[in-house]
Order: sequence, then structure tokens, then C-alpha cells
Amino acid sequence: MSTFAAAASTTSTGEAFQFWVLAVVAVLGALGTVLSKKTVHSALCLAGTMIILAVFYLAQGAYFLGVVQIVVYTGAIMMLFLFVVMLVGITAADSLKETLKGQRWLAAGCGLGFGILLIAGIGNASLDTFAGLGQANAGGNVEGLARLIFTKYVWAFEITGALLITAVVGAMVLTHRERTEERSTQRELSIARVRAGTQVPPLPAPGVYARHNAVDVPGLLPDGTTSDLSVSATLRDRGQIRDVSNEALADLAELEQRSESWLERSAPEVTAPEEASK
Amino acid sequence: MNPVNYLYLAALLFTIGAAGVLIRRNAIIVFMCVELMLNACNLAFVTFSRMHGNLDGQIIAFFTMVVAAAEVVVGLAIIVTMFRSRHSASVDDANLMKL
Amino acid sequence: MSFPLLTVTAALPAVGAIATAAVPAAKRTVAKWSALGFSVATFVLAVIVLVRFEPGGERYQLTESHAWIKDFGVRYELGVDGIGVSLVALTALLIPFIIAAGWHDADPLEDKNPNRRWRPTQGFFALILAVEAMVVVSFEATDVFLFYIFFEAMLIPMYFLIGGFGDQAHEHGDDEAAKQRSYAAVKFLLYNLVGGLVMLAAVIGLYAASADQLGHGTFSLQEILQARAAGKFDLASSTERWLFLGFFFAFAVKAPLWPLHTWLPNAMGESTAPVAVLITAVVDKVGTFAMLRYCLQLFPEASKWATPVILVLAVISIIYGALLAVGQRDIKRLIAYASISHFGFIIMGIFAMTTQGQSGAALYMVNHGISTAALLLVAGFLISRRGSRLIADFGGVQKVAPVLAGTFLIGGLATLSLPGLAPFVSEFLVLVGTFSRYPALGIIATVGIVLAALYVLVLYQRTMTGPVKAGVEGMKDLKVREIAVVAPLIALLLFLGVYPKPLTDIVNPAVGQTLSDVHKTDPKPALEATK
Amino acid sequence: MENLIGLLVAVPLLGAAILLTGGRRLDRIGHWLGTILAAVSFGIGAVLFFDMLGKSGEDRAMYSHLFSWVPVGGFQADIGFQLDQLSMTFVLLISGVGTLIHIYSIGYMEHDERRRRFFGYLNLFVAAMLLLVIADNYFLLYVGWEGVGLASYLLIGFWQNKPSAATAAKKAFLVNRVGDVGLSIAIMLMFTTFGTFSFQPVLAHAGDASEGKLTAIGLMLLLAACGKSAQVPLQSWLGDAMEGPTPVSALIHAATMVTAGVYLITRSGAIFNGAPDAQVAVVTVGAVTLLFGAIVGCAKDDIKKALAGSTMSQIGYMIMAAGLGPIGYVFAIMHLVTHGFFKAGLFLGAGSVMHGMNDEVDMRKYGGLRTYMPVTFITFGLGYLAIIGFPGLSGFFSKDKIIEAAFAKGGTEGWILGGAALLGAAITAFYMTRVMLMTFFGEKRWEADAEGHEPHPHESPKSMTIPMIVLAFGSVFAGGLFSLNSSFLKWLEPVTGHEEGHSPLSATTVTAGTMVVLVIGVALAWLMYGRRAVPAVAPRGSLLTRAARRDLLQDDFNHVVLVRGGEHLTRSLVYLDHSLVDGAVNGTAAGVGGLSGRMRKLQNGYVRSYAVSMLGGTAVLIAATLLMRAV
Repeated sequence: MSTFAAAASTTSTGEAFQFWVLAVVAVLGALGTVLSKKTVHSALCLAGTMIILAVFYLAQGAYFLGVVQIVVYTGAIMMLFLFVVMLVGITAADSLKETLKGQRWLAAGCGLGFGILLIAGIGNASLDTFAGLGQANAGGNVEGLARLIFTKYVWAFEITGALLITAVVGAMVLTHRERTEERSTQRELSIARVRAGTQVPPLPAPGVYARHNAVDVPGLLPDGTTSDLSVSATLRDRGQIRDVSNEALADLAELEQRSESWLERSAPEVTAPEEASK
Repeated sequence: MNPVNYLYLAALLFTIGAAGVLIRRNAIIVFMCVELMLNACNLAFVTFSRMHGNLDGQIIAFFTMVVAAAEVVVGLAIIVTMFRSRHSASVDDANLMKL
Repeated sequence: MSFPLLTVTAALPAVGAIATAAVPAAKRTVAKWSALGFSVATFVLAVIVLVRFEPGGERYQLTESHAWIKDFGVRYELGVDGIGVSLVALTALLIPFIIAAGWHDADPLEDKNPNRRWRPTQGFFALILAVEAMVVVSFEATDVFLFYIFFEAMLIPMYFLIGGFGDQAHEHGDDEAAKQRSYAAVKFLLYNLVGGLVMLAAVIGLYAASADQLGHGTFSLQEILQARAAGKFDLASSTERWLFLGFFFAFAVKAPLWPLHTWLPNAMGESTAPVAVLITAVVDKVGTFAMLRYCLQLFPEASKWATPVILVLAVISIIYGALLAVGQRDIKRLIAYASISHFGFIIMGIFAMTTQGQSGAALYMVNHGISTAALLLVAGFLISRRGSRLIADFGGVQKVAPVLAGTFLIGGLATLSLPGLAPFVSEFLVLVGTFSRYPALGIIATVGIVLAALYVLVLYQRTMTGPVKAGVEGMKDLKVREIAVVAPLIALLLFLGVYPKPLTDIVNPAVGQTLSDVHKTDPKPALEATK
Repeated sequence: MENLIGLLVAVPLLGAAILLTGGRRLDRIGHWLGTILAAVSFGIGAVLFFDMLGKSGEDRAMYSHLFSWVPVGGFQADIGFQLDQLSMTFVLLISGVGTLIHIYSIGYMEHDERRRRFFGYLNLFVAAMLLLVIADNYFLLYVGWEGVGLASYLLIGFWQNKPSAATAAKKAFLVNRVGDVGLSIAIMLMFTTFGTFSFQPVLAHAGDASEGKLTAIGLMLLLAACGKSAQVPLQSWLGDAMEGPTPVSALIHAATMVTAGVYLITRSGAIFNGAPDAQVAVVTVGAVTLLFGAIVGCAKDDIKKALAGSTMSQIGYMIMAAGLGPIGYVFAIMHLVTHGFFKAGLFLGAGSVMHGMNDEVDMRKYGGLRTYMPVTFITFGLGYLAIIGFPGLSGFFSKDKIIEAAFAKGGTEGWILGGAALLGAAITAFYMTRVMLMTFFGEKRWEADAEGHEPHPHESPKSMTIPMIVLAFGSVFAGGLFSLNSSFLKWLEPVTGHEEGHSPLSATTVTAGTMVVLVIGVALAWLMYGRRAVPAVAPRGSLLTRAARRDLLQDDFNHVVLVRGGEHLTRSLVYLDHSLVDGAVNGTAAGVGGLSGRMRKLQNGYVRSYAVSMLGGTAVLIAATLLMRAV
């Protein structure tokens, strides 16, 4: 690994090659994060970018950070994101259509100008001498960081500890829902249901027909139509109901065909699946 | 190659993130974009630390991560609560700051 | 170090304000008496200051000096010269009368619910004392920054006094009165705030100038004066002029000088008579006083440079104010415009840059305070009896209330500066002082004398003489409290009119020093006659 | 002795203070107190007078310096008194006539519930007037000057419930104030010229000053004199001043206050001597006024207004005499004193008539009163003879001298002035005879008034008649006494100086001429009012008559030009102050308000637009730093 950190004002071709390849990917990932319709996709793109950044850290001799980046960011934080996406992601598919008047143009303008300025700034800053981390990492990168953290930055370190604790408590307070009344028993619930008069019997079970036991398959009502009630609300909202009634009816029809032909009898006209699914 | 390119990359990423913050309505994605910006900064820090040949830059980057973690925790919690209260994660729905 | 007399004099009313405000809501009378007690105690202290002050001694006496904000060279410096000490005395003298005159002005009206949390009475008197404290400090301060702070802080209590406690007497009923009142209060605040902010810029500029002239920035008046005397402090004329204008603008708004005067009639018209007295007789004096102390002493050259314009504005104020006073339908507004005319005289005297002019101006501040107080307070009694401020609603009052009419007439005569009453001396001094350097202006200004007679006598004729108007018949004559308020003021007017020497002895040295600051000497008479 | 001088002022002032602040408990003794105090100050004056007689001519003047009043730099005003023969003459006149009129008022104001206050004001007036004449510097004189103005304001407006009275009082004060401006400017000029304004140094060094300055001072003093002495063009207030109670008219507007102008000019003789142009102005004013007043006097039917016109014209004589310079000063003062006697007497007589006629003032409603009120008739008659200059009575001596002096001025100027004086004498004879005839002769013309009670004329009480008698004595003998081996001349000469004018006409010629015009005037009046019956309602009369009834349209001029114009000016200024000065400020306020109203639209509450502005801001900052580093 020391080869990575060696470079002074220029880097090894290896690193250069690696940079040019990965940088492109990282940018693509970033764009993906911003532009993809579905939250999950942007989360994944972000994760990718982060991993690439981790590689860059390693490449620049920040071994500890590189690892932390992978473990903490990509491992923990992104997962946290995904959890929340699952919790919240019902409206995940949000249109990219702009509602605020002129917001997009402003955003484009500011972003562009900002970027240009930033790059210009870097450009005309004289940054060609790179000391490299050779002797800084001599005693080992982790030890070096540790020495700094526990000497020079110990105060800040303590503060961050406090910050983290506060954050945890804050998160708990925010998300914790205080239960104000006694948890209602089944009896009370049933009574309430009868009172309300809606859906007194239990909900129909999904996946009737032996060949289907998946929860995303709605059950069929006696008339052959499907009952969305039989599928969990989440799936319903996500529009992830797999409607199998048609093929089921098709199989049925085929079965009867076969039996008729075996019995040398004219089969009765099979109701078209469309009408059946009405 | 001159390592300055890392900085250019950082700038680019940062800008993309910023743009994302500006144009996306979904709070979660906005958040991710913020994370992206933070990461861009970290990259810059690491590059600087390499440039100066000492580890302070990395330390700062490290602190940034910690703070980012805390921020994400609280932020996501807020998003969840917001979603609970108004069944939407769109930042535009919360414009109570309007005069 | 010696006993901090000046600090105590300023602090006592402040303490009084807190104490008065702390009185429980039910105990209204207690609050009144405590306010009166504190103000009287302050007056006693002021008298002690007056006695301890030796005329012709040090320029600034009874000085106190402590570092306050080291980083900006702000010091807590107090000290009084002849003019300052007499104005401190004036303030301390007037406040008890103001309080006594406003004894019932802040009583809650019956129809409002009695047990409300807001305590107007306590607030009223506490605010008056607060104003007194701030005014006293600004008369005593010899540190520009310290002065500035209190010069501005004054506005806050005044704002509430004007906006919160107007008299209900308005031609269009209470709601209209309230609306007018808040308008007046806001106008007052904005005008003075703008002036103050401009001044703040100039104050900072002064600090910067001193920083690069003396090496360390300072706000201390004395230090700057000594530095100039030693030739170490010498501003470029352009800088000096800008700074001067910054200061002068603020003071001209406060004074007020035409055309920055329009806030005064509103403020005085809408507020109760005692508060109006507070405005015109006490608070506005800070403006003219500050011209004399800061504009002239800090920026002598610029003052001389601006003199012609200022004098013309002052003369305009004199004539203009008098003419508008003639045209008013509202007693208090009339008096307000009369005051504008008088402030014109004061400013003219200050910038005539002659001994007579400036001594006259200094006397004028004191005399105008007393005379206007007398006139306005009587007018207040009159208005509160009739429940109207319109001149047209009165007539034949002297028939039913001769004492009231008599005191009103004396106040009026003092306002038109009749010989034998104090204002005459000061007005004539101002005129002579101006005339001896700018004859034309002096002569134009004398027109103001005739106009003064006009508006005062017209006011007296319309309100007091003639057949008794409807609504005036049942009018009661002055009560003992009211006479106790007015009589001492009148006595003082007579005394200072006949024997102003004590006052002039205190004021003259200060004026002499100011004139030497601006390097001006009185013009010599055409031929020296043997005295 | 010198210490007594202050008391002259202090005593009546004390009286005023007591009476005005004393309250109702003094109502019963108030008038006596006032009268006694006035008498006391007359007594003091007498004592000083005899003390003065004891000394030789030159060192008769007494000085007393009380304390330094307004010491500011070169401006040193003191409270100090100077009592020389000139002042002494006035002191005796003022306190003497004053006392008499106090006594008279006891009876005259008997039925007025505010009598105490009236006496307070009278005392105040006496004090102020005495201060005016014994002050030793112009600044202190100014105090007395305005003091008498105040007293006259209070007394004219004494019956304040009469709007006419209140207005008249205000008018009097205002017109006087205009004059006072003249005086104050004169004082300023003296200060800038001489560095002082005490009589002695100023008058001593008057010669050294440039003529231009002296002329300016003189004209300003003349303006002051015009205001106080009701000379053209500031005479308009005197007629209205008759709204006051008659004793006031007698004391202030006939005998004393209105003569203050003459005092001022005579006192400042040294200045006028050095400024011929100013003197010309003075004599012109005097001549014009003496004709003006006389003409007005001819037309008035109100007895007091007629007398007021006569006062104006007599003071015109004095001013003219004073304007003649050293040849006239003494006679001006002499006429002033005699006039003080007979004019006061005439007014008191008029008052007594009114007293008997339920305050009826219209002479056309009198007639034949001589039988009803003999004492009044005789005293009034003597006063009448005195004023028209009947040989041997006081008016004869003083007025004759003035006319001589006028001729003695020499040149065409002398002829003009003399002619004017003679004409004035003729008119005086005419209108006074008219008054006399309309009031006391002919048949009775009064009838029951609206309430139906007929006036039954009766003689006035002793308290009123005695002063009239005393004054009548004065008006008969004073003149003779004064001109007895020209004692008055000798008495005043040390102060005013005197030089004999060389008249183109001999004294006897002048006297003869005076007699002739006198006879003509009387005869004319008798033809018009004595032979024919006087119509009870005034005939329309000639254009001049109608103009004269309206004070020769002078008031109308004031009304149109000053009052109306002033009203318009103030009204438009009030409007401008509101719309322009105030409007500018309010406009700015409105503008700012509107702007902020637009600005607040930016606060739309959308996080993202806030974010945009943040980013933009950052961009700007970066750009700024870059630029900074670039330059």
C-alpha cells in the first residue's frame, strides 16, 4: 500500500488509471443519486459512490478513513437510509416535475455558477507541491490519527461524543410514540368493528388455489373477481399486486377442454377471462 | 497525474449534491444529496491532508463523518415524524415558515 | 476618590423608576407618592450639585472617570460645566411638577375593567422617572459614547409615554385619539431614531479619527479637547465637516429645527400635558445642549463653516413656527409650534458665536423650560376640565375661573417674553448677540417677537375672554394641587426675570470657554464708550 | 435721598402684587389700599422734588444703582435709576394725576365686583410708568415701556366679557409691540455702536458716532414713540382703546402713557440732534398726526373717541415740538404737562357725564346737560378753554410756544410746520367746541333705552368731582405758572438744553394768528352745532366726514392688508406644513413600506428556495474572495 502514499507532486500511473476510471463511475453514481425516480435506486447509487470514495481514501493513504467510510457510511448510514425508505418509501415514486416556479432554473444557475467558481478557485490556487503522507504515516496511519485525536483534538472528540449521545436521544424522542390510552383488547376491538359495521368478518386470505401461496396474490371472490382486501395494504399501495386470476381461469378452461375431449363431448363456451375478471 | 484532480472531483460531487438538494422534493433524497456533499468535503480534506503531509485533514474528515452520522440519525427521525404527521415526505408540503 | 455625586443624582431617579414600577397594581397612590418622593429627592441632590459647583473654577467639575469598555476606549466619564449643571437643575426641578400635574392622568378609566394586569399608573410615573434619569446622564456625560447611549435610550420610555397615555380629549372620540396617539408616538420614535443612527455613524467616525490621530481610539470629550489644545488632534476639514453634520443632524431633529420639526406638534398634541412638558422642556433641551457641547467643542471649524446655513434655518424656524402657531386650532399644537419658534431662537443664539448669543441661548433653555412648563400645565388643566383641545370650544373662561385664566395669561406673557419675566432676558440676549454679528438676521428675528404676541394674545382672547361659551359655565377654578404646581414656576419666572445674575454667573464661564474653543471673540462696538 | 428713588416704583408695585394675589378678602379695602399707595409714591416724589429744588441747576440729577441685572460679557444691564429734572417732571405728573384718578375710580368703579383687580392694574401701571421715566438706561426703560403696554392691555380689556373690549386690548398690545421692536432694535444698535445703552455714556458720546448710525437709532426710537404715543402710522389702537373704563382713558390714554414717546425722544435729544434726517421724520410724523387726529376728532359722535382724536393731535404737537430739536424740547414737555391736566380733566368730565347717563357715549343723545351736572360742566368747560388755548389758560401758553417754535424752525420747513400747527389749532377749537355744544348746550336729546328706563342725569359723587376740580385748577394755572419768568424753561434746560429759535414772525404775530384761527374755529362750530339743533341720528355727511368717522380708513387698510393677508398666509402655511414638509416624510415612509411588502414575497416558506438563496449567497461570497485575490 505504501506505494499509494509515496507520490509527491504527481501520482503513480496506477493511481492515475484507477482515478480516471473510478471518478467517472463516482460521478455517474452521484448523478444517479440525484436523478433516479425511485428512492431505493438513488440510495444504491449513493452507496456506490461512497464505496468509490473509500477506495480513493485508501489510495491517498487515509487507510483508517477508507475503512471507516466503508463500514460506517456504506455499512451503517446507508442501511439506515434504506430502513427509512422502507418505512416511508410508499410515496417513493415522486415525479421529477418541478412545482416551485423558476426553482429549477435558479437551481441550475446557482449550482452551475457555484461549481464553476469552485473549480476556478481550485484552478488558480497554486497546489502543485504535495508533501505526501510518507513520514506522517510512518508510525502507522491509525496510530497517527489516534495520537492526534487523543492529544490535539481530544476536546473536540469529547464534544462529538456528547453530540452523538444527544443525537441518539433526540432520535428516540422524535420517533417514540407515547401510548396515551390502555391498549385495547381483542374483545374491545371486535366490538368496535361491529359498531363500525365495516368488514365484520376476518379479511379474506390471499393466495387461494393451491398453486399460489404468495401474499402478493389476491384471493378470488366466488364470481372469480379478485379481492384486494386479501393483500396487505403496503403491497396494495405500492401497486405490487400480482393478479393471477386470468391464468387461473385459463388453466381451468384448458382442464375442462381436456376432460371434454376425453369424454367426446362438445365443451361449453368458456367465459373469456376478461369478463371473468370483471 | 496531479492529485489536484481529487479536488476537482470533490468540487464536482459537491455541486451535484447541492443541485440535488435544490431540485429534489423527496426529503430522503435531499438528505442523501447532503450526505453526498459531506462526502465530497471529506475527499477534499483527505486530499489536503496528503497535500500538507500531516493527518489533521483526515481528523477533520473523521469528525465530519461523526457529525454526519449524528445528523443523519436526527434527520431521518425528523423525516419519519413528519411522514407520520402528514403522510408525505415532500419538503414542499412543509412550508409553514411562510409569512 | 470623592463621593460620586453626579452618578447618584442620575441613579436615584432610575432606582425610583424601578421602585415605582414594582408597586402592586392595587396601590396606585403609593406609586404616585413614591414617584414624587424620588423626584423631590433628586431635586435636592441637584441643588447640592449646584451648590458644590464653583462658577469660574475648573471647566468640568465633580468629574468621575472609570474605564468601561476597554477594547473600544469607552469610558464612564461624568462632569458638568456651567450649562450642564443648570440644565440638570432644571430637569430635576421640573420633574416633580410634571408628576404632580399628571397626578390623575394615568388613573384607569372606570369603564375599563378595573382588575387588569397592565398597571398604567405605576408605568406612567416609572417611565417619567426613567426619562429623568437618562436626561440627567446625558447632561452629565463627558464621554461621547456614553452620551450617545442615553441620548438614544431616552426614546424608549418617551415612546411609551406618548403612545400609552394620551389624553382622551379628541374631536373624533377615543378610537381616533388612540390612532392619532400611536401615529404620533411612532413618528416621534422614527424621527429621533433616524437622527440617532446618523449620529452613531459620526460617533464611530470620531472614534476612528481619534484612533489614527492619537494612536488609541477614544470617546472622551476632555481627552480630545486636551489633544486638540496640544495640537495633537487635528481633523482634515472634510472629515470634520462630515462628522459635524452627523452630530448636528441628530441634534437638529431633537431640538427640533425647521424642516425637521413636524414630529413635535403631533407628539405634544397627542400626549398629556405633563408628557408634553417632558418632551419640550426637558428632552428637547438635550438637543440644543448637545449642539453647544459637542458640535461646537468637537468640530469648531466645521461649526463655523456651517454657521450661515444653520442661522438661516434657525431664523426660518422662528418666523415659521410663530406663523403656524397663529394658524392652529388646537391649544397644544399651538404651544408646540411656539416652542419650535423658541428653539429657533436658542439655535440662533448658539451659532451666533457671541458671548451674549450663547449665554442667552443657555439661559433660554432654562427659561423656556420653566415658562413652557407653566403655560402647558395650565393648558392641560384647562383641557382636562373641558375635555377638548380645540380653541373654538372655549371662551369666557376668566369669568368662571379667574385664577386659571390669570396663571394662563402669565404663562402666555412669559412665552411672548414680556420684560420682567425670565424669557425676556434670554431672548433679548440672543437677539443682541445675533445682531452684533449678523444685523440683518437679528432684525428679521425681531419679527418673531411681534408674532409671539399675536399668537399668545389671540389664544388668550379666544379661550379666556368674551361671553362664556356653552360647556364652560360649570368649569371649576384651579384646585390647591394645581396652584401648588403652577405658583412656584411663576415665582421662579419672576425671580429669574428680575435677578438672573446667579444663573448668568454660572453660565458665562462655560460660554467663554466654548467661544475660545471655536476661536471667536465678540465684535467690538463701533466706538468704545466709557462705561 | 437717592435710596428713595427705588421706592417710587416699589410702592405701587407692592400694591399691585398685594391686590392681585390677595384674593377676595381684600375686596372691601382694596381700592383704598391702592389709592393710598399711589398717594405715597406721589408723596415720595414730592419729597424728592423739594430736595431737588434745594440744589443748584446742574447737580440736581440723582442716581441710584441697585444691582447688576444682566451681566454678560460687554452687555452690562443694571437696575439703576436716574432722577433729573425731566424725570422728576414726569414723576410728579404721573403719580399726581395717577393718584387723582385712583380717587376718581373709587366712585366710578363702585358697582364693579372686580374693583380690587382694577386698582391692582392701576397700581401696576403707575409702577411701570414710573420705572419708564426714572430708568437710567434704555434697557430698563424698555421694561417700563412694555410694562405700561401690559397694564394698558389689562385695563383696556378690563371688561373682558365684551368681545369688543378684548379685541381692542389685543390690538393695542400688538400695535405697541410693533413699536417695541423699534425700541429693541434701537437698543441693539446702541450696543453695537457705543457698547452700552446707559443714558449718560450714550448721550455723552452721541456726537462721536457716525450720522448714519445716529439716524438709524433715531428712526427706530421714532418707531417706538409712534407705537406708544399713537402717532401715524401706528395710531390705530388709540380709538379702540376707549373701550376701557373712562379713568383708564384719562390716565393712560390721555395724560401719561401716550406721552411716553415724547419722553423718549426728548430724553434721546442728543441722538436726534446729531441726526437731522431723523428729526425731519419726527416732525413730519408729528405734523401729520396732529392734523389726522384733529380731523378724526371732528367727526366722532362718541365723546370719548372725539377726545381720543384730540389726544392724538395734541401729542402730535408734542412730537413735532420734540422733533424741532433744542428749540422745542422744553415746550414739548411743557405742553405735555399742561395737556396732562386738561385732557385728564376732560376725560374725567366725560366719564362723569357717562356716569350720569347710564354709560351713554353718543353725544347726539346728550344735550343741555349743564343744568343737570354743574360741577362737571364747569370743570369740563375750563378744560375746554385750556385745550383750545384760550388766552391765560395753560393750553394757551404751551401750544403758543410750540407754534412759535415751529415757525422758528425757519425756511419753508418752518412755514409748513407752522401752518400745520395753526391749522391744527383751528380744528382743535372747532371740534372741542362741537363737543362742548353737543354735550352741555342745546335741548335734551336722550330718550328711554330698550329696557325703557330713561336716564336721569345727576351730578357724580364727591370722589369723582374732587379730582375733576383739582385738575381744572391745574389746567387753568399750570401754563401761567410755568411761563412765569419762564421758570419751566430754566428748570428743564440743564437736561434738555435750549436755544432760542429766531422766528421770521414775531411772537406777537404768532399769538395774534393763533387767536384768529381760534375764533374762526369756535365760530364755525357754533354756526354748525350751536345755532342749529343737532340731529339725533348722524347725517350722512361729506366724504371726508365719513372717512373721518372710520378713522380716515386707516383701520380698513390694516384689516384688508394685514389681517386678511396674515390669515391667508398662516392658513396656506399650515396647509403646506402638513402636505409638503410632513408629506415628504410620510411619502418616504410609504415607499419603504411598499418595498418591504414586495420583499416579503420572497419568504415563501419553501426550504428549497431558501436553499437556493443560501447557495447563491455562498457563490457570491466565493466570487468576492476570488476577485479580492485577483486584484
